[in-house]
Amino acid sequence: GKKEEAAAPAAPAPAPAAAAKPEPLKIAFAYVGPVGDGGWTFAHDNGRKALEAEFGDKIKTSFVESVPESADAERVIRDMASNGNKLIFGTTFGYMEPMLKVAADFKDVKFEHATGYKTAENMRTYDSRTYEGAYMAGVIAGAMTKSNTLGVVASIPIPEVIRNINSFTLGAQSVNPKVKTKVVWVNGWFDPPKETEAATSLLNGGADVLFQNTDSSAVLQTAEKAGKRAFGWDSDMTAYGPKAHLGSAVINWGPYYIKATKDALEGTWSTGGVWWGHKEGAIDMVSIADDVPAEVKAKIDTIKAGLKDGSFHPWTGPIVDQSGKEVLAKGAKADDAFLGGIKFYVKGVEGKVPQ
Amino acid sequence: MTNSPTPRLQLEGITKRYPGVVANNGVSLTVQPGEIHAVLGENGAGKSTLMKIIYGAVKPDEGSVLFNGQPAQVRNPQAARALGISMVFQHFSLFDTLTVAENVWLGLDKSLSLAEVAARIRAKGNEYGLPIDPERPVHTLSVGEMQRVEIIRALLTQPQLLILDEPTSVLTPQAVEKLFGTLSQLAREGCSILYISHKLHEIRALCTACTVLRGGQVTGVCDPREESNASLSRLMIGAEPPELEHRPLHAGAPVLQVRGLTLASDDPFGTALADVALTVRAGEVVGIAGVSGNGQGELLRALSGEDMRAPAGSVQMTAAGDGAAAQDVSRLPPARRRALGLHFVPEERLGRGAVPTLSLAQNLLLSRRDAVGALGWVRVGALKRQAQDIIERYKVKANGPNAAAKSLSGGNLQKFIVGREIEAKPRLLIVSQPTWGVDVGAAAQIRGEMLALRDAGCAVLVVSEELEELFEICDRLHVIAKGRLSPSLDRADATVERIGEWMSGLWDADQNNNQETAHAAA
Amino acid sequence: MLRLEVRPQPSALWGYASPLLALLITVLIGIALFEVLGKDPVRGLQVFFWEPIKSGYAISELLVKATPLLIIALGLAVCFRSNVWNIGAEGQYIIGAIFAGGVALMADKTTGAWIVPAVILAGMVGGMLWAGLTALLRDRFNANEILVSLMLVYVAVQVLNYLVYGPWKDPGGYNFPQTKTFERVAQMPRLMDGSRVNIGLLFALLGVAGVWLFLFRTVSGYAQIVGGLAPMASRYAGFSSRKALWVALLVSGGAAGLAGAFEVAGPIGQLTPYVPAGYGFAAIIVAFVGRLHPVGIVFSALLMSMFYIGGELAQSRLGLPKSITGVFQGLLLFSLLACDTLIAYRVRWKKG
Amino acid sequence: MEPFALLLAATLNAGTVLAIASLGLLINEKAGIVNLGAEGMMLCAALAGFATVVHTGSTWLGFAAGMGAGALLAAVFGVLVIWLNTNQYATGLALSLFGGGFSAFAGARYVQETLPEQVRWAIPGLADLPFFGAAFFRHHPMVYACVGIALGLIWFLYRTRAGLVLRSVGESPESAHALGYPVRRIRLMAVMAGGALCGLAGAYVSTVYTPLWVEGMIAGKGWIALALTTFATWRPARVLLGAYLFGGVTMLQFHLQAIGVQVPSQFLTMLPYVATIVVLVLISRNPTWIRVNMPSSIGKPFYPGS
Ligand SMILES: Nc1ncnc2c1ncn2[C@@H]1O[C@H](COP(=O)(O)OP(=O)(O)OP(=O)(O)O)[C@@H](O)[C@H]1O
Ligand SMILES: Nc1ncnc2c1ncn2[C@@H]1O[C@H](COP(=O)(O)OP(=O)(O)OP(=O)(O)O)[C@@H](O)[C@H]1O
Ligand SMILES: [Mg+2]
Ligand SMILES: [Mg+2]
Repeated sequence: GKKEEAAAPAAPAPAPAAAAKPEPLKIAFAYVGPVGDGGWTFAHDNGRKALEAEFGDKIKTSFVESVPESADAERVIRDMASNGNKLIFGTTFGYMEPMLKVAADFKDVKFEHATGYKTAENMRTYDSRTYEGAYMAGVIAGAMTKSNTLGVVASIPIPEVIRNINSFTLGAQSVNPKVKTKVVWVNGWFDPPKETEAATSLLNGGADVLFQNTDSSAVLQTAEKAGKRAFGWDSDMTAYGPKAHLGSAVINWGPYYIKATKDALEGTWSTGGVWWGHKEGAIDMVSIADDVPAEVKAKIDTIKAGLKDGSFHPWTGPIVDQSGKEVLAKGAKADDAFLGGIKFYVKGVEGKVPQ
Repeated sequence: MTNSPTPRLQLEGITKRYPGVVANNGVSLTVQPGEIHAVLGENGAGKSTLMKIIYGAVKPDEGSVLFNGQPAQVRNPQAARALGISMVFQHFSLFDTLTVAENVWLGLDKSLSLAEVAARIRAKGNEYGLPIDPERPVHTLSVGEMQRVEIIRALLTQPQLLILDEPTSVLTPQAVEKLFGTLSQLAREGCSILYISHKLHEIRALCTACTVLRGGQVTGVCDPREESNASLSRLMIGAEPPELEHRPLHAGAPVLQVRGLTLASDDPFGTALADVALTVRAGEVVGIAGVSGNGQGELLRALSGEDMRAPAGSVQMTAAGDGAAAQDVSRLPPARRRALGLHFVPEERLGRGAVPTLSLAQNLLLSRRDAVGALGWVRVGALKRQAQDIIERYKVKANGPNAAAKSLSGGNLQKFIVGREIEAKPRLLIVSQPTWGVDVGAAAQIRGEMLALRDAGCAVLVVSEELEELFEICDRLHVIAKGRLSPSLDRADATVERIGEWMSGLWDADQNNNQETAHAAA
Repeated sequence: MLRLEVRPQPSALWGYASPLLALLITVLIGIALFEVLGKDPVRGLQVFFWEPIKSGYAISELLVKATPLLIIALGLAVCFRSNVWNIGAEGQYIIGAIFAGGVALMADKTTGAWIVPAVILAGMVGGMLWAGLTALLRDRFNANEILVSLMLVYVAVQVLNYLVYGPWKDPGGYNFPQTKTFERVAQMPRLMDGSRVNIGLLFALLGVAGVWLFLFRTVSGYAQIVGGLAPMASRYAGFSSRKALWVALLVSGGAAGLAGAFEVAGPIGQLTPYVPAGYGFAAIIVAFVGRLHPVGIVFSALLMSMFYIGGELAQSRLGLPKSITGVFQGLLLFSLLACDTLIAYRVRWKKG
Repeated sequence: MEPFALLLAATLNAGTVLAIASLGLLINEKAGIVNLGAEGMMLCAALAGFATVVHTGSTWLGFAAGMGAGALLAAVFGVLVIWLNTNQYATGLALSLFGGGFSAFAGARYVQETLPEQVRWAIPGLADLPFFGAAFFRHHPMVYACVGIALGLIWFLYRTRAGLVLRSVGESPESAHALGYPVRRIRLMAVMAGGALCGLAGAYVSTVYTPLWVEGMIAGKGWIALALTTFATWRPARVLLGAYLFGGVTMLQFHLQAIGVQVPSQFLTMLPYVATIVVLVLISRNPTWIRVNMPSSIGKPFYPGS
């Protein structure tokens, strides 16, 4: 029950008319990639920009990009804390240990760590339910495929990515039980030529709708060139492949950043962890292609509504894994612990989970 | 000098300065049509520099060039060739992996096709008795054949002036004869020839005019046919070379014994050694004559230990005094051979005998371990003192032991290297080309040191391409040809003609004849 | 027209002045760049050259960053001086880190202090093995060491990935790709409280002295240098070129592995896919800027770290992009290489 | 059959980038210069090409801009290496570093840009052939141009006098200088030509292969291209072959995954690099082969007049 207190997204904060203009709240972001990666870090930086638009001169943001998840991270974060930043966002899993260490030394600074699982008195975690976007993409893909073969260009075999592959497949199967999913791992988040090559090999293998969990638009563009279909990921990628584009599963960090900042400004900040999805405005499926049949679009709308009011959960049993074993009984809804520990492929995904 | 035609080439006041040297200082020179004009001078006198200026490869600082009476601005070799000037370089300008035809093509400016070039090479070769297969890659050629390529390349440009820079240093005496024939034929056809050499007898045999250079300046113009060796020598070095002191031979026990040394070359383009046999005794100087590229490099590497692939037992050394057992060193590394008393002066000074950028003191460490303590610790002070000693004893002109090797002139560096090896008190000293590029004074000093070493009981082996040098210092001679080594010949029995014949590998017939005469006499 | 003229002797003065001139040129270009970007150049220079040393803590962080660079570059100096072109120190660093990490993972609460030398040794052995592979292929098959060592970097990255995504993954780590954090006892002891500088720095400084003595005071070091400067002279002297190759690669690989050990069992404290941080490549520049001289490398490692930290600070203080660090490093190396010409050449004005 | 045809097509496409860059580096090396800066040149060229297409809409102008950028950087490298006699390896590394940093720096504003829609190429008539059509006749013109470049280079190097001069400069710059060839100018031209081809390859990556700009997008292809020249013992035809082979191995790793080969994907990712090492070893074992084909002066400085 840690996600009950979802704030209304994008509600403009009533500016408290202060007589003396207070010092702006200094907020710092540590990014793992360059803001120009067009993917993960780009999406976080969009969140930061939304934050600036929201609070104007009440806050002052800064960021350091391409901070390696190595010994450097601790120095950068420590420097942020000692330079008067009172709210610090670390946007990748690898900053967990460094942030914990710095948090211990700067009790008056609030630390926000993306995708991790360790917290402290002044450090909490946040993440987004990317699998909801993957599921919706799957629904569209299942309806649009002619070959009944889908392809996923997968980045790195961590649970989140495996969960997304499964969710994509479950979504597709919900409209087309014959669908199979092929997976190719590129072992990296960001390597456009390699993503191109991986996508090409999936297309050659008979897949006609592609999906990716990597951060560039290369997969979409490859589909565009080959006259096949694909999705955008992280941000709206319509422009990269107007003809191939079926829809974009976007992550929107803005709402959470706004909420966290509000907590800090208003003194309501407390530790914990949140996992935001479509309900909170963090995840969406946008720019669905015109040629997607109306009933599919309607189904997406139903799913969105269900996600909003909590009546729908993509991981609702019965769900069986590749070996045919039932992992989720009929009618059961997966809880967050279950979702966090997915190490198997559901039936319909080809190949083996790496390790 | 009356009513002479327009000179083919006239140089006026040519000056060329390099940092630290004036290579040419106000040089003037006149070459008539059809004349074979010698430019004589000892090493470093500035001969090559002057020729490169004529050929446009080097720009003079001052002076003018008239060609056929017209002022000529020779900007580059192409311009020179267009004027009708061709050059055969002292150091060949050939490309190993290309074919003969391609090499020649690169030296021609006309837009011929490769096939036409090949045809012309054949034609020219036949015309002047220089046959060569245009399709062969250059690395498969012998040194003499390479020079043939250079000459044909020069001839194909139809030169009015042909420059040959020390062409004979790579030829057997017989080949020299042939070359002279070719050159005379050319001269008769009206081509002027500039012939560079420091070999007096050659010049007196071939040339009709001569300009002598010393220290970059002209010290005389003469007709060499009317001069004596002594008078030319005086013009060339300002004095006659000092006489060496020869003591009678007291050869002791063999120090180096080579038997059945057969070895493929470690260089894909090199010469294999075939059944080489050689003995060097304490207290004698043994020389090896031969045209370069006939296996000298391979033999020396096998002896010095730079090449350790010699068949077991093929190279033996007697380390201690008389009567000691011979030790097989054919597979020992250089350092172990040095420990047994074998020291070696290679022909390349910079880059092999010494590291160009390191100081003289540091260069001592290449072959000496006197200043090295336990665990390979280098005592820098001792090293510097040692270098200073050599500099003083051998009168090396250098800026102290910290001077970089490359800052020394060739002769001084050679003195330092020879000094370094002699100071190691070797039992066997092997020296390759002891006086290449060294001035006369230094050469005499180096030869003197080698003879002193012999008199002190050291075995000395000298490899040289200069027959005069070998005749001067050796007690016995061998000739190397195509990787085979001739039997030994006492100096008394060696003549230029005989050695020349042997240089083509023809010693077996000669030997048989000799034996027969010996039998007949008995 | 400007002409270059060979000096009879390399200029000792320019040997020292050239790095300074190169730095000056880089700074001037930097100032111009700041102007173009509309940033205050004084502030910019301050961020790069003053902030990284303005406090004890800042200096300690500078040292943390400089230590791996210094250690790797020392090894590379020996290697490059031997004319062996090991471009793959990054790979050797990674394998060193893996070996060290493997040993560190064996420690538990009861393990004694012996684990620290074991971790260090393992790192060194790992780096040596990886570099030894390059040496072996060069020695036996004459395979170009530049290309082999470089390709092995990519292989090492995948070996690391395989381990942290697979067999070595922390069972309690929610399936994230990382090993468990090393036990306290298996981590490198720090030199003082409040800073992250660990005993790696002492090793680095010992390394400076050691490499200097080795190169300039021992016959083995001399053999390496001669092998690099004049292979024929080296053969003449009887120094084995094979030995030089192996020594060069093992020393540089060992150093890189050592750096990997200090880093992974020091500031990082666990194996993650992000162990490769580019130190192996940066150290090549450090070695060159330091003129392949151990003392010079100390300065260049510090300078390079200042660029790195300055680059981070320039982002948070001035809003400049990270890539400016790479631009500066490239510029510095370019200008140093160009300025070094002045050591061997004199610039002369000549007509014509 | 069809999947195999597509694999072939993908292989040709992936090999093209490598082949163009590698042929460029081959020109350098034939003239005796090794340029380790390929990666940096390709990155800057990728940006230049991409930006040009964004502003002009013409892929061809993009290629030209890429070639220009490559040649310009190569010229800087060339002046340092050829006239100032700096160490080739160090200078090349500096170029790689600088090119990476500079392209990221200058390219920040292009990260979200997209290119106009691409024409799909097919050779009329041939493109519809079964198997062959899919494998060989539905490629971007650059794929064929690449073969053309290789053939042209073979003709140039081994059939023309200019090519012979270029080779002679790499074989023995001293001799070429003595014969009056402007060695340094020829080398600079070769380096710039090489840079231009690397630039073309870079621009092809960012405008056609993966039409987008992000920093570091060349992702090591420059280094592979460098390895390919040795791999091919400096023969253009073998470069082409090697590039396709490498492209094939790259594609193969994904195909192996897709058909469910039970090997950790990290090992498949290693495959191209391991393959490169293996082939390097096989080729380098024969010293005469290397000696006859390798430009003798490669990597060595040349001082005219010494
Ligand atoms: N490129 C150069 N740079 C500096 N000094 C040079 C250069 N070329 C020649 N010299 C110097 O100029 C002088 C004359 O050299 P040159 O080669 O003309 O002599 P040479 O008479 O041909 O000698 P040799 O008989 O050895 O061929 C020598 O002292 C030489 O060291
Ligand atoms: N490139 C350099 N950068 C910084 N310092 C240097 C550099 N070169 C030399 N030094 C300094 O010079 C000292 C001596 O170094 P080195 O051994 O190279 O000099 P040397 O003149 O050869 O001395 P010695 O004759 O005693 O060997 C070093 O300890 C160092 O302080
Ligand atoms: Mg000469
Ligand atoms: Mg010293």
